[in-house]
Amino acid sequence: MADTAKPKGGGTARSTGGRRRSRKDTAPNIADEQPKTLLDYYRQMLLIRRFEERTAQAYTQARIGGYCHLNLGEEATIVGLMTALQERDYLFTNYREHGYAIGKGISPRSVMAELYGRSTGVSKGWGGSMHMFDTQTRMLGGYGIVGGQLPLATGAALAISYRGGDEVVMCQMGDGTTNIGAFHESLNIAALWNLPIVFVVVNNFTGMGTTVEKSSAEPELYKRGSSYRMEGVRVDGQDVLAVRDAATDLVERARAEQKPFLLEAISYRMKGHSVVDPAKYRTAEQAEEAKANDPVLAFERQLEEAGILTEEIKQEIADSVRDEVTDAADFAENSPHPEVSTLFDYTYATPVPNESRRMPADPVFAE
Amino acid sequence: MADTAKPKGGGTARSTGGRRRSRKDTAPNIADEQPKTLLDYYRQMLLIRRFEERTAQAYTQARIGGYCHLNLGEEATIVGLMTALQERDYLFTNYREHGYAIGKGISPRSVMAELYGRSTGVSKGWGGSMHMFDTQTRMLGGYGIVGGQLPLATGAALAISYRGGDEVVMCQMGDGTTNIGAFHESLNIAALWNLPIVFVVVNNFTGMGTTVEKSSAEPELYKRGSSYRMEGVRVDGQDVLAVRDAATDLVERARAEQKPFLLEAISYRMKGHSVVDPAKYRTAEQAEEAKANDPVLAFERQLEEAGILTEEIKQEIADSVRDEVTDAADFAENSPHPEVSTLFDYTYATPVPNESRRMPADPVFAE
Amino acid sequence: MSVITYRQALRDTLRAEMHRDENVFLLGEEIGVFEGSYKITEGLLKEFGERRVRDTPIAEEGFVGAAIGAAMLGLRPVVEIMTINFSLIAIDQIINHAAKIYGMFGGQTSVPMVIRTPGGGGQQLGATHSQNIELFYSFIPGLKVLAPSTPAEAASMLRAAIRDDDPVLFLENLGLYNTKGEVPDGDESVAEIGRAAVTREGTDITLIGYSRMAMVAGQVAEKLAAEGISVEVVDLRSLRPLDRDTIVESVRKTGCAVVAEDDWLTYGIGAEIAASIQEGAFDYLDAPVRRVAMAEVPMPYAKPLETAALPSIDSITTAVKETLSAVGRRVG
Amino acid sequence: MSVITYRQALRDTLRAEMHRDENVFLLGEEIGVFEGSYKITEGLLKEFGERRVRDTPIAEEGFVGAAIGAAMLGLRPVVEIMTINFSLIAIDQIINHAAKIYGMFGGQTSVPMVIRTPGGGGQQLGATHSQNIELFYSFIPGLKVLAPSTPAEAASMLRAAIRDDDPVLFLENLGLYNTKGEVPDGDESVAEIGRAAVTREGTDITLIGYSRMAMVAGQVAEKLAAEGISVEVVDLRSLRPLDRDTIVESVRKTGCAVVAEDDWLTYGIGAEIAASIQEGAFDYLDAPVRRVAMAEVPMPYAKPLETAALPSIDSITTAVKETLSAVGRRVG
Ligand SMILES: Cc1ncc(C[n+]2csc(CCOP(=O)(O)OP(=O)(O)O)c2C)c(N)n1
Ligand SMILES: Cc1ncc(C[n+]2csc(CCOP(=O)(O)OP(=O)(O)O)c2C)c(N)n1
Ligand SMILES: [Mg+2]
Ligand SMILES: [Mg+2]
Repeated sequence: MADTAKPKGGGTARSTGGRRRSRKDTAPNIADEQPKTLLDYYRQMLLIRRFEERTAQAYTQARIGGYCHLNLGEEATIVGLMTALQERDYLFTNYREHGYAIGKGISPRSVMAELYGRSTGVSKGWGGSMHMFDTQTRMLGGYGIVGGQLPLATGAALAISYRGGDEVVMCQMGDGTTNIGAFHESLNIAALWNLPIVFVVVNNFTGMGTTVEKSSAEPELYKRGSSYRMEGVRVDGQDVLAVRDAATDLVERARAEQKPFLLEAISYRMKGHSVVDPAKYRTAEQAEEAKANDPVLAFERQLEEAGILTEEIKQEIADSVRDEVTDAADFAENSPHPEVSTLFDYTYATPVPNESRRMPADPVFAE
Repeated sequence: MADTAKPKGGGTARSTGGRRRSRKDTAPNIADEQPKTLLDYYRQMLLIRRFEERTAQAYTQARIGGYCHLNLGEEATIVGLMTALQERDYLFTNYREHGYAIGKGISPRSVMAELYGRSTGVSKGWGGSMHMFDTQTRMLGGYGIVGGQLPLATGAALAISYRGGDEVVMCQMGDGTTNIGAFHESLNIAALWNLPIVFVVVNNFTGMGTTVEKSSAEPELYKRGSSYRMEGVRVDGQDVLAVRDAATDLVERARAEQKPFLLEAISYRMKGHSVVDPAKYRTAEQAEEAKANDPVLAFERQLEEAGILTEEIKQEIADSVRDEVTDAADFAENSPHPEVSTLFDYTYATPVPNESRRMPADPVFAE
Repeated sequence: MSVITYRQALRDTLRAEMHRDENVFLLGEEIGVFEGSYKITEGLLKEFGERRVRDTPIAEEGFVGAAIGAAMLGLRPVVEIMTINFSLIAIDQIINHAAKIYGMFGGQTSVPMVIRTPGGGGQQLGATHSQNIELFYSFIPGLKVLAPSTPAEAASMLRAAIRDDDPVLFLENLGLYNTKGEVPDGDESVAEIGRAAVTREGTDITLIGYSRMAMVAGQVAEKLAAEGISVEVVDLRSLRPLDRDTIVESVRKTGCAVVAEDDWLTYGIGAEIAASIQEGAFDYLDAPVRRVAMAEVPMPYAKPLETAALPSIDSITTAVKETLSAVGRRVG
Repeated sequence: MSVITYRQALRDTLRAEMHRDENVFLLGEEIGVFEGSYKITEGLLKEFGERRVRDTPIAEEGFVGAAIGAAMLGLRPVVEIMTINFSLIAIDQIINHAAKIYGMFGGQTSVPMVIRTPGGGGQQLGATHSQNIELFYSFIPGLKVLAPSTPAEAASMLRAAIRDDDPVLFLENLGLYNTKGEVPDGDESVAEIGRAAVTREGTDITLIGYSRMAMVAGQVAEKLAAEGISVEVVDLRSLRPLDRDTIVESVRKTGCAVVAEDDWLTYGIGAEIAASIQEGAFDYLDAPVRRVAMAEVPMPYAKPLETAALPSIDSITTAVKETLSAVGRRVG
C-alpha cells in the first residue's frame, strides 16, 4: 500500500484549492480536549474493536451467516464521524456498518442479535450483517449494493430540504464506490438542488483486492467533488479528533449553508474484505503497514502518554467493554429466531387482495 | 440562453489549468487556409443544413416516423469534428446524428433511405433516424438511450488498445448526457486504461427543455474531465476551423499518447428538441440568439467577405447541394420497404435451434 | 360525467392529489419547463412551482433513488420515467432498493412512492424504445404494478397508487394517452389494488388483456359480437398482485381463453396467465390457452416490419376463432 | 474421465479458450489480483497478464458496455458479473445495447461476448443478494441464455457461448460451484445452444429444472425411484432459445409435469414452461402442471425464514406426489 496516494504523516486534512477554511488548519491536539471526552472516544473505539472481533469469532462458529464485513481499522473514523452528527441527523452506509450502527446509538445487543438473525435484531433478523437499520436512531441502513445508498441518502436530504428541516444526512461509502454511476448522479443532484448532505468516502485503498490506483483515475478522491463544484476535504481517518473536527465542520456547514460536501477519510482495513477473505493478495509489508496504523492502539498510546489513560482506567474500560460485548453475544444467542409464520409480514406495508402467500410446496390455488 | 455559461465572443477555445497547449492559442484565421478547403467545409455544412430541412419536411409529410432530432445549428461542429477524424477512426454518436453520418462518409441517399425506413437505408430500415450505422465508414451508431454510446465507444477504444492499433474513437454526446452514470463510468475507465478516445460534448445549453445550469452542477462541462485527470478543452462550436483544430489536436494526441480527452463544443440548437417540438419554453430572445448564431450563415458571410465565396460559386454550391438532397429523397422514396419475410433475419448472428419465428397470430406450436 | 382523455385524467388526478396532500410532489426529466415529454404534467410547474414539480438531470438512477429516499422520510413522490425503456437505468434502485427496503429492514420504513411510466409500441421508435418490460416489475415481491386501460381507471388507480404506502409501478401507454372515456365529475373513487375486472360479459370465450391490450380486447369482442361470438373480456388492471381468481372464474364459465399482450410471448406476462388458468381451471378447459404477443425480434423501425411484429385486432381475432374451433373439435 | 468441480470445469475452459483464441479476454471486478470472488479465475492473471485478465472498477454498466464495444470490433470478451443481482446496474447495456446492436443496425455487426454470472440463494445473503432474475434476460430476443447444471455441461456450454457470435448470458450458480461431476479428459465438445436434455428417463411424471434445480430434480427422482415412482427429468440447459419440443415430448409420454425453479413463482421461468406444456401437450395432460418456486418475499436473512422460503427436495417431492394423486383422481 506504500504506492498509494495516501499522504504520509499525521494530521493530513487537506482542502481543495480556493477553499476558505473555517476551522483551524493545525492538527487537533489532545491537550485541548476534556479527558472525559477523550476517554469516551477511546471506549467507543474499543467497543467497536471488540465487537468486531467477537463478530469474526461468531462467524467462524457459524452463528452468523451470509457475507460479513468488519470495521477493524476504521474505529477512529467511525467515532469521529458519529460524534459529528446530531441525534436528529440521518446516516446511510454501505454493508460495512456494524460499527456505524453502534456509533449512531443502536445497542450492541440489537446489532449482534441482527447478525445472529434473531427477531430481537435491529432489523428483526431480516437484514443481517449488511442491513442494519433503525428508525429510532436514524441509522437508515446498511446497503449491500455498492453505491445503492447514495441516491437514497440524496433523497433523504431532499425530503429535509423540501420540508425546510434542519437535519443533515451523512452518506458513507468506500473508495471503490466513487467509480460507479450512482456516485456521479447523486453528487450532481445533491449539488444542483443544494441539499444538506455530507458524502463520506472511507478510503482504505482498496475495493476487495483492487487498489484505488487501479480503479479511480483521480485517486485523490476528495477532488472528485470538483465535477459538481462541491467542496472536498481529506482527513486522516486514523485520527479520531481530526475526523471529528473535519466532519463537524462539514456537517454544520451543510446545515447552515444548505449544500453538500465531500469528505474523504484515509483509513486502513486491518483484515480481508470480509471475514472469509485471507487477503493473500496483500504483501507482508502492506499487512504490516495496516497493523502499524492501528487507530485504537495509537489512540491508546497517545492517551497513556498524556497520562489520561491510566492503567486502572484502561482495565476498567477493557472490562466494561468486554462485558458489554459478552452481554450482546449472550443476548443474541438467547434470542428467538423469527417464526416462519411471519414470512409474509413484510412484503407490503399496505396489504391488498391477492398478495401471494404461497409456500414453495403449495399449489397456486388452494384447494 | 443569455444566462448560460457560454463564453461570449469568437474563438472561445479554452483549456484546463495546467495544460501545455500544442496548437496555437489564437483563433484560426481563414486567411491561413486554402480556399478550396474552406469551400469544401462550406459545402458540407450547407449539405447538412439542406438535408435536415428536407428531413423535417419529409417528417411532416409522414414519410419519416418515430422520433426525429435534427442537426440544425450544429453544422460547423459536425464538419469540424469529422474533418479531424481519419477514415480508419471510429465514431459513436447519440440519436441526433444524421449530419455526423453524412460527415463520416455515408451517402445522403443511404441516410435518407434509412429515415424513410427502406431496405436501401444504411441500417436496412431497421434503425431509423436514431440508429444510423455503417461498418464501411466506421460510423458505429446512432444510439437512442442517453449515454448508452459511451461505454460502447470506450470498449471500441479498448479493442484498439488491446490490438495495438492506431485508430482513435470519437464519442459524441449532448450536454445533458454528462449527468448520467454512464458518463462517469466510461470516462473513468477510459482514463484508467489509457484508451485512445476523444469524448465530445456538444453543448447546446439544453437537454430537451432543461438548461445546463438546471442539470449540471459544474456547467463548464469540459472541466468535468478533472475527476479522471482527463484534459478538457472548450471550443466555439460555431467556428468550423476552431472545432477542426481543437479536435485534430486531441484526436492526434489520443493516437500518439494513447490516452483519452474531453472536448466541449459550444453550440446552438436552432429548432426544438425534435421535429415535433415547438420549443415553446424558449423566450423570444433565446430563439433570436440561436438564429443570430447560425453557423452556416456566419461562415457564408465570412467567406463572402474574404472574397472566397463569390456569388457564382455560391449559386453553384447551392444548386449542387439542392440536387444532392433531392436525389437522396428521390432515392429514398423509390426504394423498397423491407419484406416482412425478413422479420427474423437479424435477431441472431449465429442461428441456433428453437429460435422463435412466430408471428403474433401463430400458436406456439405449429400444428 | 365528462368525456376526457387518458392524459387529462392523469393530469387532473396528479393536480388534485397535489392539492390534497402537501407531501405529494413530482419529479422527472422534462416534466416542468418542457411540461412533460407526453404533456401529462402540462401547467403543473406554473401552478405548483419548482419545489413540487422538479425537473431532474438525465440521471434515472439518481432521481428515482432520490425519490425512494424522500419516500423513506415520509414524502410521497410521484416520479415520471419518460418511457419504460429508460427504467432499465433505474432498475437497480427500483428492485434492489424500493422493493426491498420495507422487508429487508423488518418492516420499519415503508416507501410510499409512485413511478409513472408509459409502455407502448407501434410508433416506429425502434428496438430500444419499443419494449414492454412491465414483466420485470411484475415479477418482484415488494412492488405493486398497475396498468389502467381507460381514463376512469387511470384516475382511480393513480389515486390508489399515490395513497398506497408501497412503491407502485404505474404503467401508462403511449397508445392510450389520446383515447377518451367517461369519468364521473368530481370523482374521488380509489381503485382497489390487486383486482382484475370483467369489463364485458360473454359466454363463449375469455379474452384477457391489460393496458392498451385491454382496450383492443374490447374492440375484438365488439367486432366478434357482430358475428355472433360472445366474448368475455377480463382487464387485469393489477399485474402485481395478480387477481387469478377473477381470471379463472371467467374461464371456468367460458371453457377457453386467449391472452392478448403487447410484450414478447416467451416468458411474457401471458405465460403466467396461461399457467394460472391451466392450474386453476384445468377441468374446465376445452382447448389450450392461446397467447397473442409481439414477434420475438428487436423491434424494427420500418413500418411494415413493425406492423407485422405487433399484435392487432386481426391477429387476436384469429386466435379467438382458432381457439373456438379447437374447442369445437374437442367438445363438439 | 476426471471428476472435477463445476468451478474447475469453468476455469479450465476459460483457460483453454484463452489459449485457443487470442481475441478471448476476461474482464470483471476482482477477477485478477483477488482471483475472483468465487475463485473461478484463479491463477489466470498470473498466466495471461493484465492485458487479458482485466480488473475493472466497480462500474458494471461501464465495463459490461466496454465489453460490448470491444466485441463490436471483433474481440470476444468474457465478462464476469460477481452475482446476477449486480447485473441490474448493467442491464441497460445488456438489453438495450448488446441484445439490440445486431438487429437494430440491420445485421451489420454482431456482438460476440459472454456474460458469466452466478445466481443462487440459500446462503443468507439477504434480499438484494439472493435473487434469481435470469427471467429478465431469457425474455429478450437477441440474447441467448444458458444455464448448465453439471461440470461437463458447464464446460461444453461455456465453450459454445464463447464461440457463438451473439451475446450470451451464462448463468452459473453459487450452489453448484463445489459440486463434482465427470468430465471426459481432453474434452473439446461444444454444446448446441437451444437444446434441453432428458437427463433421466422415467414414465410416471416429468420433472423439469435448470441450473441447480436440475441437479435437485435428479435427487428427487433418485429418491422417488426408491419408492417405485418413475420420474423423467428434463434439464432445460438453454433458457433462450427455449426447447419446448423436448419438454412437450416428455410430457406427452408421462401425462403430467412439475417444474422446479429457484426464482419466484408468479411470472417466473416456470410460468412459460407450464404455459407451453398446456399448449403443446393439452390432450395428454392428466393433471395441471405444478410449479415449485420461492415464496414471494424479499428474501429474509434469518436462516429459518430463508429455508422456509426456498424450494427443496421435500417441497418438490410433495408437488410430484400431489400431482400424481391428482392424475390418479382423474384417470384412475
Ligand atoms: C453493484 C455492486 N457491485 C459489486 C458488488 C460486490 N462488492 C461488494 S463490496 C465490494 C468492494 C467495495 O469497495 P469499497 O467501496 O472500497 O468499500 P470497502 O469494502 O473497501 O469498505 C464489491 C465489489 C456489490 N456489492 N455491488
Ligand atoms: C436514458 C434516457 N433517458 C431519457 C431519454 C429521453 N431523452 C432523449 S434526448 C434527451 C435530452 C438529451 O439532451 P442532450 O444530451 O443535451 O442532447 P441534445 O438532444 O441536446 O443533443 C432526453 C432526456 C433517453 N433517450 N434516454
Ligand atoms: Mg475500500
Ligand atoms: Mg443538449
